[in-house]
Amino acid sequence: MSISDLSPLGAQGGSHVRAVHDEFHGDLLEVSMGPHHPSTHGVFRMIVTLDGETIVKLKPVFGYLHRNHEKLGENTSYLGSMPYTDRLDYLCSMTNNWAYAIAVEKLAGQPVPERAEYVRVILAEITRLLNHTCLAGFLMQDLGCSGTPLMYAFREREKILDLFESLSGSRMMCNYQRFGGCRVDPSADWLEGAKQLTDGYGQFLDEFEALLTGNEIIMARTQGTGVLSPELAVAAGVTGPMLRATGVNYDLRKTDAYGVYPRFDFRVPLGAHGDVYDRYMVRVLEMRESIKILQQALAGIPAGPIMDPKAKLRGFRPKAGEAYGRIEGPKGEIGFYLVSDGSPNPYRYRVRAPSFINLTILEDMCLGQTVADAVIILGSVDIVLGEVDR
Amino acid sequence: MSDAAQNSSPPVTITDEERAELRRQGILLTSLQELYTWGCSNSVWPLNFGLACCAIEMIAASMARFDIARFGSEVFRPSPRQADLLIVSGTVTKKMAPQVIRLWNQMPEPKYCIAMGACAISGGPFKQGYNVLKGIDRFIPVDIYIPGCPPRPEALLHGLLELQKKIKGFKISGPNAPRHLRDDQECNCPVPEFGEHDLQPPQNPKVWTAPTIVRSEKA
Amino acid sequence: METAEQIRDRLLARFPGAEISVVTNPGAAAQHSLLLGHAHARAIAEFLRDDAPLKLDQCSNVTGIDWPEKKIVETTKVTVPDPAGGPAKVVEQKSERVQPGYLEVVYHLYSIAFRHGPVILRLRTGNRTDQVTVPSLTPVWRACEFQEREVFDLYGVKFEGHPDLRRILMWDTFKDHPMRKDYVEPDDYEWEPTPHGAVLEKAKAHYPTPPAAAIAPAAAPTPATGGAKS
Amino acid sequence: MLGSGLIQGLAVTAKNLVGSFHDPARYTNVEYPEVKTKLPEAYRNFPFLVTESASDPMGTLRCVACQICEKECPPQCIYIEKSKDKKPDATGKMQLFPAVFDIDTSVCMSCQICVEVCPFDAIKMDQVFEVATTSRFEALLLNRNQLAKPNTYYHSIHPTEAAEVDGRLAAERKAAEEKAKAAAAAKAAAAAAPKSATAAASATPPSTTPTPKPPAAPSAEAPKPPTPAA
Repeated sequence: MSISDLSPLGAQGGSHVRAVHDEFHGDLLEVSMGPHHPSTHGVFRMIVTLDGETIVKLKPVFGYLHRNHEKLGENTSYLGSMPYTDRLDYLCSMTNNWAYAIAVEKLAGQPVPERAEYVRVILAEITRLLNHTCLAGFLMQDLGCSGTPLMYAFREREKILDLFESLSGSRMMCNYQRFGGCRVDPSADWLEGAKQLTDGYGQFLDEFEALLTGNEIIMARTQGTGVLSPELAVAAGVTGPMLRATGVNYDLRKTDAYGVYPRFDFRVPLGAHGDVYDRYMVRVLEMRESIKILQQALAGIPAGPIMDPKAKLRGFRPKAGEAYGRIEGPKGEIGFYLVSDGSPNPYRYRVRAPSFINLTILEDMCLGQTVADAVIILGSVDIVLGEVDR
Repeated sequence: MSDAAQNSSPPVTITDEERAELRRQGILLTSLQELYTWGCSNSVWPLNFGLACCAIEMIAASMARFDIARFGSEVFRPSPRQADLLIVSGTVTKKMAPQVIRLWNQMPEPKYCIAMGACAISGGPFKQGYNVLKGIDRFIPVDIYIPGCPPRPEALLHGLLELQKKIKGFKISGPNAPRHLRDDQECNCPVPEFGEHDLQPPQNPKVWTAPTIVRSEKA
Repeated sequence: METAEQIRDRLLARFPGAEISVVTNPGAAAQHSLLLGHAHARAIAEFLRDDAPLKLDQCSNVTGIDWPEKKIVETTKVTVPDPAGGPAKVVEQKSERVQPGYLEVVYHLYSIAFRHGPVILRLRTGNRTDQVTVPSLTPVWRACEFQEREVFDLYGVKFEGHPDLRRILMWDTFKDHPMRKDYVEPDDYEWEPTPHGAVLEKAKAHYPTPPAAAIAPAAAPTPATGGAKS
Repeated sequence: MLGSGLIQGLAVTAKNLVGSFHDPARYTNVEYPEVKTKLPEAYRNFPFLVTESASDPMGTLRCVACQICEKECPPQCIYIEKSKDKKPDATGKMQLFPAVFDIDTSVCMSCQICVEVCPFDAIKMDQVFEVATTSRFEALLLNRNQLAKPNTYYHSIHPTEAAEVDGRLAAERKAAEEKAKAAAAAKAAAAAAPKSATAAASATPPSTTPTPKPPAAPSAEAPKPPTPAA
């Protein structure tokens, strides 16, 4: 039996481990991590060339979850693509919905009632809590703290999912936003539940931080690992917490001022070093800011219609034109670029997936690090393969 | 437990079928069979293998609230060599399919496959995509199908219970014995190659043939 | 921020002879774009990135669009003088012309420094078969690297000057460009129990008769008016 | 002090360990097959068809085979064939009904769009999720007999929504009856009035009121589907 029989990639994908001779480094080792690898967050694959334990080359391989989202979007109606957006970044269906809704609303010039804008902000911020909590859990899993942080994170996730489920009917695939509003009006009970969650979340975060933030092992592993410079981050189109961890103050909630975000008082946490620890800390601090936004939004949510009365559900045909709409998703700038030719289906339906573009600089961050660090650097980028490959 | 209690209760009534079974296999073998299937069914170790959205629900099923450990399946093995159960949790793309099949081939018998979620069963909502395999059962035999998009973690647990039920029904000998206890059945599935337009071959005819659709009224 | 027209005028002053035109967007979003010729595309991109008032340092989104050949029927009204000397008649003349197809690459640029945008750039290929090369903007913005690879994979646009132009989503031996409008999927429609539209057409090949006709008569429980089909 | 962070973390895990014995917030386990989580009212899994009566499901399907859901279903998992004849619906109007109504639950993505677009409140979302099965083709393709569930069941799973739907339907029914009554009265009045007045009256009212026909007498001409509730 040869090595290629053992490898899940077999002969086609190159063998799992292979010696490469290089005249400058002596013997290099090429390791194929993924697509089935316990730490690659799904079916991501990296071909890593190692000199001893140090990474000298890293090439990501995509497409193992390429589900033809964009082609399907061009073959279904505008409304029909909404449930598909849930499945892009399947941890944050609400923000995906919102980004798509905002793009279509831009395309069609569709106004949104105030209450719906508030509900959208509330759901987006809860989604941010959900995503960042899970990310912290998965990152710790990658670091080797098997189980405990992830289990605490998922305990909180279940609380959030219960909220989502009682509002939209599904735990993960909410399919909640509509062009010109939201599908159902949250009841007073639901808003009360959201309030309770918000009030209790700070306490959970305190506990979570007590468990992780000051931990010496985590600090030793993550500080100074995977450093990204702000210049490179900007050039490579990196967005979201990744970009802010390098110290660049760029948050679409502030710059684009979409929805009703200008009404809320919140700060944008920035990192200073751009390493894995900063990326973790920026996310934790962002969660604290999200709680602040949630408290303000839940206190100030006005009564009124949840859907624009003129919004059309069926037979929605925006006139010819194009629009690019984007919001600040938990992973970064999620945008939808739509080209309409006046038919019920979009002519071109493009998703600007933040975690895909954030991976552009994965190699730059990993060079010179050890192979074990590549795993946590990847973990700190916060990828979801549904979005990376679409 | 209930079976054992039934067997030990005094008024033992053996049906003709059971009598025939006993005659054929003997008491020893049937007790052994019970022990074997009991052991197999309560220690199904899944492969730590997630594909897409359903994988998150699979992780949720292994976390505190649903706790798959109550069924003896919390040991998610990273290596296929140590796993019994392949939970295909998510969309299998054509680019991924050869790897999934290789993982299946690397698992030792007895092995089981659960197709979790619409995508794994039939391609689901992504069915009409050019890079999506219309169901993993085109290439490997599937024991349990769990529809849903994604199925709730409870639905996965229900699927696991169904699988345990299925394993408990196995015979250790005879023509109804499962695949791994027989010599005449192939355990491995051929791995397709990447072609110019599609996988080559696009399905494994030994495992999968599409029936003709007859739209008769079912009860 | 300057409008697309102002940017064009400034670019034309800076790059005399460059092909730059504004593509207006008739939709509600009114995000107009600049169509660039290949010759100056990279120089213009670099200029936009470093230009003091614009400083478009982030290339947010790169995407391809396929515009296949289209037959356009134009109706023009022509006044024909009546030979009999009466009033001139208005006659509609139909002319058919084939609009050549092309592939288009669209770049959405934003400025992180000044927080404005988008400025949209468009590059077009000559046709959809052999002249499919456009200059790559990856040397200007690193963000284009994977996205241009994706456009190459799914649309077949070749980017000149891209450091690592390989397929990214599909496997390397794959031949087609699946996001093109005329892409034909592999035929795996063996089991389509709920087909309609395009899927029904494709599923038909796998059934001796169309599924609709192969249906066994439904033994419907008879409603009040007698709904049983024969 | 080096190690204080570790000790702090261990204190958290200890708190959770101890807490799990007395604090329900720290012991979240639901012992599934024995104990079931209470599903929220909004929970949805697969669609089902609402029938008015449990004893005659096929005779009282609300579905009129308008095929809107079939067209709107994003993954195209619904297959409908219209009946050749008609039966009276709840308001006594003659309507088509689905001779074949299949849903492929192995494709369904539980998105609820069929429910949203249905103008007749005929298709709703079920909450049964324990549907794991060992066979794919037969077990997962549901036909109309398997899909039909009575309105009482709908009330039991989505009480608030069902009450709202019933209220709306009753109001529609009442409005239809009143309209019919008013139309009948107008007709009678018109018959009593002199002929010239009839001609004048008939010129305007029929455009606003539908064909005046008592609901009890089903007509042979094709009835229009009722306008969807706003």
